[in-house]
Amino acid sequence: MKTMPEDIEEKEESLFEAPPMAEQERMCEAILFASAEPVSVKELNDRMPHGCDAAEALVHLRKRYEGRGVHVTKVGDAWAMRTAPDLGFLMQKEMVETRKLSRAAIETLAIIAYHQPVTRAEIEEIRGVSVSRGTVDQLLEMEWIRFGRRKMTPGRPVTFVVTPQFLDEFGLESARDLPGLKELRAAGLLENRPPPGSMPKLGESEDAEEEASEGQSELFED
Amino acid sequence: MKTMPEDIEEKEESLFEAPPMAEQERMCEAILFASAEPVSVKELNDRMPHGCDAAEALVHLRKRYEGRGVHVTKVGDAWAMRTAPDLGFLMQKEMVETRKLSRAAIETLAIIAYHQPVTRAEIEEIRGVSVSRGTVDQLLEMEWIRFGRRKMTPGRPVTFVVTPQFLDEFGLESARDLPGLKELRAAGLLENRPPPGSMPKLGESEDAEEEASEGQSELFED
Amino acid sequence: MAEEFSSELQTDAVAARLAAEALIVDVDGFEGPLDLLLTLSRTQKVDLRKISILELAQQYLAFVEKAKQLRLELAADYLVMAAWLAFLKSRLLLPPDPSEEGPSGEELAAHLAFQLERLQAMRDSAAKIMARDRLGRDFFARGIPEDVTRIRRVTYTATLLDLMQGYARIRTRDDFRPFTMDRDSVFTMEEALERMRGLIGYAGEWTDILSYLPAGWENDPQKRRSATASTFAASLELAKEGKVEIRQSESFAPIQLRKKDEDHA
Repeated sequence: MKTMPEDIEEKEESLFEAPPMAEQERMCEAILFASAEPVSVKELNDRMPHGCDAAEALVHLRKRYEGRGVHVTKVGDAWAMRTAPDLGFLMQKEMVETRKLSRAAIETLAIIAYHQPVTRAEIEEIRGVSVSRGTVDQLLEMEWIRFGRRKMTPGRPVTFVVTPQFLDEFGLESARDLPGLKELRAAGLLENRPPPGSMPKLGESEDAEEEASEGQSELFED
Repeated sequence: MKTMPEDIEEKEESLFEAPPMAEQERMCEAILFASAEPVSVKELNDRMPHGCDAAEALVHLRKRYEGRGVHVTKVGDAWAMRTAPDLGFLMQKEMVETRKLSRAAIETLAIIAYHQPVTRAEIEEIRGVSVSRGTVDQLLEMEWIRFGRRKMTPGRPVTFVVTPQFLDEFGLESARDLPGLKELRAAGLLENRPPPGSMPKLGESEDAEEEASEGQSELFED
Repeated sequence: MAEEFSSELQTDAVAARLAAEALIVDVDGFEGPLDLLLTLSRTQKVDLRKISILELAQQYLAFVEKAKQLRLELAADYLVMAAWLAFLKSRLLLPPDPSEEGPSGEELAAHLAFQLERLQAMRDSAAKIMARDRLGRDFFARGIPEDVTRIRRVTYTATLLDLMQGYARIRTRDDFRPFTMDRDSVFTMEEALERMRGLIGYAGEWTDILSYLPAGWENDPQKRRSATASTFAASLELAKEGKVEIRQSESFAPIQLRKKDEDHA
């Protein structure tokens, strides 16, 4: 209709009219998402249709993702999408592995539970082997045992006792609820009745003589 | 020492109170965004803080991304973020060469998808030729099909089913969304119709077994 | 009129022959008799549901006949199908014989029609699947996936029964201490542990665990076996405690042990 040269130019331009800004934003979004590396504004413009303004689209896109779980960030001269830094903890998968407590640890724990308060020397005396630091540390860390009060014997050795967490874990009201030797025997865990009088005195060790009244041995002999 | 269980419980509960839904949505967004593979609802819940409801957060998230350059899509039991298909033309750089499949492989794949779980003998009955080992191997190798459970028919033949990767590859939410599935079922074309008495067994291979007409998988029996 | 009609027939026949020849030349391209039947059925130019199976059988038989004339080798299953179609044709043409057992010609024809329709449906469906938007072609996954760091957390468990058994074990051991002393050719794991605990402080280099056997236990086979077993068990225990590292280059190779470097622990 109109034949003025400027008009024609305008018409030609409209043939190549850039997509609406919202569409350009979508395009930037898709490219940044799928790209294996950050993308420069120039590359975005090269990849998007003629007439697009990636720089402006990025401004909108960045704003859109503000406060979201994903951010639009500048990496050097290029742009990338990254998960929000505060959600980094989600990018870890915790694998809980349950392992059986070692035999040494179980025995140590059992001795502490049955004989508390008990010193390391007493535990070693009862087990017949030395108790490794690792075993005790492990039980302390699991909060199944804790330090009790020191013994009033030479060297004032520390004692170990079981914790409320331990009782809770094993479904016991108190350490007194632990099955006694008689029950262990009845349950077939102690196969042979030891000859009378051959039971070693519990907690018997060089630094434990005076502790008889504190021990729980009487609990287990009925 | 008296404890007040209710009190403690209440306190503990409030410690583990789930984050607000908007925050859960951000979390799902970050996790899905960060992963190239679909992520199951279970894994989302495992990775998000205690008490989160990924399934609900995903509903919100999917809605938020409607019409965007990136979509939130369902793939089987899992979810993924994928660029909008209409923007594929921008991604020449990311395009991966798709492996050319033989006509036999494509047909076999379609038969497995629509008839799963399906035995080799059933595939052969439908195609009228024996299925070459290479065809099945190729589909297995591409992880588009996998072995399903054995049929409870004589010989207990193995069955084939399509995988989540197949659904992902073709943008299907589930095997129920296969194109034209409803029409095919309505037309009775997915029925396992045994041939009348003296029909020649087509494409019968040495391991073909007499298949009872078990009908279609529970997948299609909604 | 009649002439015109017959010439029309003739052109038709020629066209059909040409088509058949084209099919035969391409016989390798067919995926079995069902595929061939499906291709032939297209010449009927009707909906597959309205196909004349009788006509199709004739077309197929004509095709096989032509192939024979051209001395083309057809695979056995094409011939089986031909024989069956000939049988089907006779059943369809002859009035049903009430004394005859088995399915009627119509039932057999219906099933064949079903098979053709089903195969066509699967082909159409396959095409529809392949025409869908594809991952990596039309839509794309995240380009820079972030790794999920896996954190391994170990929790230890024990039950009351473990505890009771452990305790019972200790007490039983006490009760029978005199007897265990009698077993003089048995080197217990406890003994091995005790011995090794004292020695591992010096085990900075990889050393064969056999060098940890106590003096006087290496020669008598029974003693050696017991000491080896308990030393090995004690080594495992020490490794479990994180005190030592153990390695073995292959099955039956010497087992070596060294103190675990605290700095790397």
